[in-house]
Amino acid sequence: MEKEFAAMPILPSVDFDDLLLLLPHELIGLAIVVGMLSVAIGRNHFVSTVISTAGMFAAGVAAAMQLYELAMGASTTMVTTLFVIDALSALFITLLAFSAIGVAIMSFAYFHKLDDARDEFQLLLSLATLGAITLVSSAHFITVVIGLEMLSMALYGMIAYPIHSGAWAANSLESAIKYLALSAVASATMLFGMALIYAATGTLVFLEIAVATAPLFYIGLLMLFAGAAFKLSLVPFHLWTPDVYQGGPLPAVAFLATLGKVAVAVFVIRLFSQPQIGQIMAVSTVVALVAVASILVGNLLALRQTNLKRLLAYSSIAHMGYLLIAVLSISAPALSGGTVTSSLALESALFYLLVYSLLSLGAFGCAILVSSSETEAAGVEDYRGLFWRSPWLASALLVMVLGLAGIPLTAGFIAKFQVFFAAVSDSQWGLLGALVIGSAVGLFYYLRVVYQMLMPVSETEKPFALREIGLESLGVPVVIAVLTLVVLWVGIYPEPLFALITAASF
Amino acid sequence: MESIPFEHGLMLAATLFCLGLIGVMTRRNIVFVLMSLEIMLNASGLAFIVSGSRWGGADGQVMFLMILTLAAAEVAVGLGLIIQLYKRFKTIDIDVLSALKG
Amino acid sequence: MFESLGWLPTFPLLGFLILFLSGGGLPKRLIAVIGAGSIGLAFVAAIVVALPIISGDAEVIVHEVYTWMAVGSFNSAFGMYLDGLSVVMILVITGVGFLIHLYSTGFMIDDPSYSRFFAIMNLFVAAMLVLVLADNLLLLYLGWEGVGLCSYLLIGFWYQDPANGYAARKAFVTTRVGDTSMAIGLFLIFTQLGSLDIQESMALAQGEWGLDSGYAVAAALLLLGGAVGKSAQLPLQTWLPDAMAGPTPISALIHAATMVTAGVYLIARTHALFELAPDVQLLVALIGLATLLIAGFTAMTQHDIKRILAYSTISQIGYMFLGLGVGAWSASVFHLMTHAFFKALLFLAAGTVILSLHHEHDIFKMGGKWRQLPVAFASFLIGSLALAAFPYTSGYFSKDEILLAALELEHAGFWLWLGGVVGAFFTGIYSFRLVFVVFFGESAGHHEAREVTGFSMAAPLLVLMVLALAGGLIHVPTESVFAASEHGEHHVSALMHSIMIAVPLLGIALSYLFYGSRTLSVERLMSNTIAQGLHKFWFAGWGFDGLYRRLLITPYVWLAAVNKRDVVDTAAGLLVTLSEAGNSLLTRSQSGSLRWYILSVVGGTVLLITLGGVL
Amino acid sequence: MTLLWILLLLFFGGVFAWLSEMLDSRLPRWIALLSVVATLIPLMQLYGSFEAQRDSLWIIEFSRSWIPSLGINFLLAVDGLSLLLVGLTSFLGIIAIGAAWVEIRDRVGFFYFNLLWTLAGVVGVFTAIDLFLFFFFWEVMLIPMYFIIAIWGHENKRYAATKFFLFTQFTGMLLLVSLLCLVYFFTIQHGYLSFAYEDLLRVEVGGKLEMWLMLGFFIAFATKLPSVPFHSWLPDAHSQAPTAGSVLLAGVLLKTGAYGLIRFTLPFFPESSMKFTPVALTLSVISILYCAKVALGQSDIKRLIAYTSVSHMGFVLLGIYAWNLIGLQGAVMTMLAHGLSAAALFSLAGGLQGRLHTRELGRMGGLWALAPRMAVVALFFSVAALGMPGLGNFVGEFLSLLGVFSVSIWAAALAALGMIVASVYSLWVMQAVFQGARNTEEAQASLSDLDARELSLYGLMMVGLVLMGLFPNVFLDVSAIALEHLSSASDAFVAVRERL
Repeated sequence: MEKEFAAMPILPSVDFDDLLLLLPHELIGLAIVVGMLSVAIGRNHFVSTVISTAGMFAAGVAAAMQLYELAMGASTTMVTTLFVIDALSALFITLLAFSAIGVAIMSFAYFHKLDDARDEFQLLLSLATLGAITLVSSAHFITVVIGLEMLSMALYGMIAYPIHSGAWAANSLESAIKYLALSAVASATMLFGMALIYAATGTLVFLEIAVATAPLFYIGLLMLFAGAAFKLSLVPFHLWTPDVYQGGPLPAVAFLATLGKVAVAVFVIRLFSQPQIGQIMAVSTVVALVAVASILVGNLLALRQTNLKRLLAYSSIAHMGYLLIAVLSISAPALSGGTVTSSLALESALFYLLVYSLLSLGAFGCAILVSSSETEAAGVEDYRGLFWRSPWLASALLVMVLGLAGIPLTAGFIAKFQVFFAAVSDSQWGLLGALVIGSAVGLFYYLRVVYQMLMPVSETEKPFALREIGLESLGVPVVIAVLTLVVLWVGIYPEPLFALITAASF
Repeated sequence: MESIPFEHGLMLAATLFCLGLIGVMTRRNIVFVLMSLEIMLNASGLAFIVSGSRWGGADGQVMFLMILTLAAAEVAVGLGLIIQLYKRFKTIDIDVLSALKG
Repeated sequence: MFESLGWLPTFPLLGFLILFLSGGGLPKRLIAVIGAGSIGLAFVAAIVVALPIISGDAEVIVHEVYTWMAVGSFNSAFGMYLDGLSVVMILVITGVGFLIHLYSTGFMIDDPSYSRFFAIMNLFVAAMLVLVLADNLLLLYLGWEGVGLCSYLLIGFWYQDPANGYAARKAFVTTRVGDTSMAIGLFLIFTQLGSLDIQESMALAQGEWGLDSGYAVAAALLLLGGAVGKSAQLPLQTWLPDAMAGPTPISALIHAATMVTAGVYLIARTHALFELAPDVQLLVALIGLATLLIAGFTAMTQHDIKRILAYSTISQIGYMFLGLGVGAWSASVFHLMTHAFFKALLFLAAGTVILSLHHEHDIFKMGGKWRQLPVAFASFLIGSLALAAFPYTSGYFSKDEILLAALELEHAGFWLWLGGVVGAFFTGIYSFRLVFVVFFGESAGHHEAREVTGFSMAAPLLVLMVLALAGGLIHVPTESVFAASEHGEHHVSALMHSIMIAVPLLGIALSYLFYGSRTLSVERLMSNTIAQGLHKFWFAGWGFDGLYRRLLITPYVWLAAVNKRDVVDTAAGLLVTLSEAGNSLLTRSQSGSLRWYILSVVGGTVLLITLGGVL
Repeated sequence: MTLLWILLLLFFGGVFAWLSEMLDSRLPRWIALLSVVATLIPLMQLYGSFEAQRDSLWIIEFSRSWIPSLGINFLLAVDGLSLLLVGLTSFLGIIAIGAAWVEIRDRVGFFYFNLLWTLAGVVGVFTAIDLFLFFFFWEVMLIPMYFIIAIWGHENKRYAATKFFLFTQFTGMLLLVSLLCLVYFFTIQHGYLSFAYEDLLRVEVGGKLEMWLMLGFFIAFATKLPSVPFHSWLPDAHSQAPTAGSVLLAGVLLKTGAYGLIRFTLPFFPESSMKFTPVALTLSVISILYCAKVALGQSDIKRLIAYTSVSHMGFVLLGIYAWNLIGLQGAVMTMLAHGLSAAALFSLAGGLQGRLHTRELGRMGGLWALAPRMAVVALFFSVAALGMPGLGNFVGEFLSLLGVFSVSIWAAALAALGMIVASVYSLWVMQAVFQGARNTEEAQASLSDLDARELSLYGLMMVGLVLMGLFPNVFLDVSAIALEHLSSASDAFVAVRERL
């Protein structure tokens, strides 16, 4: 026994530079603490929102600076064995932080009228964000677990948030419990998988897993993937998604749909972008099957869905499937001639992830702008005639929906184009087939939404009462406008973003 | 003294895990569901310890501690929600939670 | 000033454009002046350009206006070519055309769409002139289709009556069938010979395609198809009788004098090709023969004055085809010309009769009208004599030459001749049946008849009477065209010759006994069922109409009707239903029950692991 | 630069038209008209200098770097072929605006915005020679058209618009896949990424895969053309779209399909296209005859015309797969002529619908007496449609048939039957609408004949058709050089042609 303990590796000491590298995490953590204190002193929704937003903003800026340095050639560094600070993590921390700000602004407007304690939502938000950025910068299973659980725990709370307030309480409660139970099962599976991998390889630093041929390793890897697939709501782990989306309050769902998934996806990409794992035949085949299933099932489920939130849920299933296609192509052998396309798949995956988060955040933002914790514009028909009732908002929503459908002039087109390209250069014909069919089916329901917005409201029917923009919701249009402009800009001139991502992809 | 071969330990963990799974799937009383979840989590914890002992690293134990706290947190939130559930529906049968579908 | 051939079509075209753009706003007198005047000018121009050819100073006059299309190796000029053959045509078209226009100024005076009438008539003449002047087959095709269009428009001139519209469409579509075969013929000629210029391609054909070569046969057949359609020969003859739905001057100009003879012109124009394919040429003769007999039978049974004339037209064109078939090119062209004279005369006279009897068409409702309608009577008498080839009328000379040429053909010659003679016999019968029934006997008609006349309508009749009588003396300047292939003098036994003279007279006599003196009664003849059956059969034009309706029209319309909702579209619908089925199936999986969800997660994990294990 | 100007004129014209609605609802149509007319000026200038492409591949080029990391550049260029089609687009743009002038009363600004953006998209398709850019425009032009049908369409617009969008988008994705494969092969063979047309011409794929890629291109373009069996979106789209929409669809959008076949499918995949020729010819013959037959069965006048459109575009397909200059020229001519005649017929149908509030042939008849001018115009265009010599359509169809005759006598002969059936339905429409007895419906009592605006529009198109019919070389000379260049575009293409 003593011998073995002696063999135990001594953790490297943490010095100030390492702490500096973890600045984003620390800043958000600080914001959380400050926020709690301020709540203890006195409740003020605005103040607590400002605090959490400030924390995220600071984190975002810090990460952006790291990204800049890394893009300028600073080297990737490991903070102990737990965290990795590379361009990828920096990029996504920036993205997450800033989109979290968006969500914070939205939720401020959304919960403004809630007759209950409103401040904690912001705290949970920050907490979840912290979890997310931990996840994207994690190099070690421990940090993965910490990040993932921080994220999920906070999300339970966020989903169940309006639990005391009449209308939505029942739904949010139901979806919270469902989410809790299911994601607990998923976490357990994931943990067990990690345990098996650890058993097989002896290391928990997944960035340097040496492939073991033991079946334990494969089983573990698959269980790990199953857990991640649940969080990404991939078929066959997708069933929870629509219910949770429908029941939860919009801001929470927006967070879950964008930041939650992005963080997990980044982890998955990190894991599978390592050739020694990505090229395991068995695993990649299973993943491919999952991707195909997700694309077809997700799109088909959305086909006749009339509830916008469920519709977005189903479409997110399909989109994660598209993403998986790119991920699968990452491990493809580089094009002969050592051309630009060598890292194309990875770039396309990251690009797709980025664009998807922007688009769905924008879509939810538009929904939030017309809704409040009392009345949500959940049905597609609630958006009937929106284009004529409030053109600007409708145009924004139009851009988002068309973007999700992958129509040109929006970033969605470029993203889908890249996925196509990745799959082609990896000659994944089966996946391409699913992609084509899925997108065609997808068009159908996206067009339904578009059509609803374009149809003028006839005199007889009484349209959904749009929530008028008050002082509290002034921020939301700004967020939406920014998102829309970015989506259009990337859709027309993607080069800068490409450059950024090329820098970020390892 | 002869240490237990780690395959056996892993077997035990797996068995526990499956028991937990079965519990989660079969029980309608949400409290039991939570307990089964606990079992699953702890099963994976056990697996970590076993494999830790195989490689003679502390990581396994560390992970186990993590899992304990994690499980505690899960249960805390879970119980909170259960109370709300009971308040609203006067029951802790999870089958009442099927309003959201389609 | 009219030396250029370009003027010929230009005048009528200008007339058309003026009338078209004025949109019927002009006063009738002015319309008449423009409508008839333009043709008059064209006639003058025709004479001017024709003189050198007739006088023999020039064999051909060529005038290329511009290059119509030039694509790679394909090159088609908008060029005109005048030789003896086309001289005859342009003179007939503009001359007879002018007379008919003149007649129409009086005939159509009460019609509200006077302007539209003359506009289309002018357009027709222009197109017809292009047809006969064209120096290449594509341009000829342009005229060919143009006259078809005008004929369509004029048959359906009184559009209010759906029957007229039907007749018009029938005429157009039926001829279009022929036109299509002709178009394919053009493709063949171009792809094989690399040129559509008539003279050039004919020369090439003689050079490159030997006698009886497959290409020659095919090309000749395809062109024949076009000719058969336009000239209402078997099997595409059915449209012409219905085409009588149009105003009578139309029938005179388009469906008797000019357009329907375009087929004859086409074959004469491309005779070199037909000489390369003797079998096809024989087929031409046979078609002509069959048509002239069938039409003859039918003509004897009709009641409608115009339908009788229509069938007689078909049968006379049959003679022309017979002539072409036996290589009597000039004779056919000659008959074309004389036929234009007397048939125009007959139609115009018929128009006068109809107009005078308040649009009465049934000859048996007329009778004993010769006093009231002297001009019409005279015209009919002369016209019918010429039609029946009464000695020394114009029709006599032309038909004679054809029959003699037929007789000289070895093998089938005699039988062709015999058929022609029999046809002549019928011609005598039906033409004079018409005369006797309409103008003699007791007046069956209730209405008092005042002959509608006046300079504009009488003058053309008089001129045409002269031509119908003396037209046979006109010499057709086509030697230079057919020189290669014409055998000069016919030498036939006097017997044959006398037979050929006698037979029509017999016919006339017979019809006198039936319809003039009534010594023989039709009723008795018709008493037995066979005769009735035959009568019915002939009356229906040998049942071709019914046959085509049953074989082609009804099935096509039925097909179109049953597949109104395009079966191909259902395939698209199928995909939709398929995906919707998938949707409802999968939606059932979203049951909302937590334990089912957990089950799926666990099951999914197990599935993944087993899959991983399998692979 | 000129090309960019044309695009910008249309794009910004659209935006301004939309905005101008705030000032006055009569303003948008004027702005739209002005910006489209304005595009004619540079086009005229280009037409004047079309000889320029004798020595270079293009008359004029415009190139900017766009997405270098993917080898994508913003390349625009016109040769004679695209010049003619862009000209057609502008011309029909004017016609469409004229057709919408009074028909569109609500949401005018947005309508003209969509109209101009559709035009811009189409111009982009005709001028883009970077394949990514081409695909970009190919997709872009659909959205405004979708809006036009979905917002201003008739009773069944939702179904029609969605069908239109799905058909074209789905096949568009097939195009995308094949396109990307092509680029991938180029990258492998030449070591750098490029979407440029002239680069991709040098790709050799070969084997079974080439056939698949070719099919990807072919299906996408055949759907737009459209050819049986991909045509069934068209009748719905046409019958539901507002007049201007139908005009653009029939006149311009369909031509993008044919353009794609000529410009890309054949030069990129000569081998497999050659193998594919029998199928293509069969399809075109079926399109011609089958759709002519279906057309006769229709009672909705717009559906009828729609089917005749498919039938006529069959001649385009026929000409393209004749593999010789005559056939190609025939295809080009048919495109131009059919663009005018179909546009005219659809605006006539639209005019009738606006006056009678029905598209049912059964409820029309005997209108000649009431609207003689309209009747004459209709007669002119249906006669043009049935291929009357002296008018554009005849030149096109004749050349296509002549071209294909040397390849396949049977295809030519069968397709020629189309001339017969064409006359059947064209004349039937005339009969049903204008001739025969007056149909006694109160709607007809107050039927107004064509007014000056309509007359001038139709006059323009008539002149155009006569010009094409009598002086086809005005147009053919322009496209001739371009097609010569195309036929020598790639060595493989030349090789295949020489085997003929």
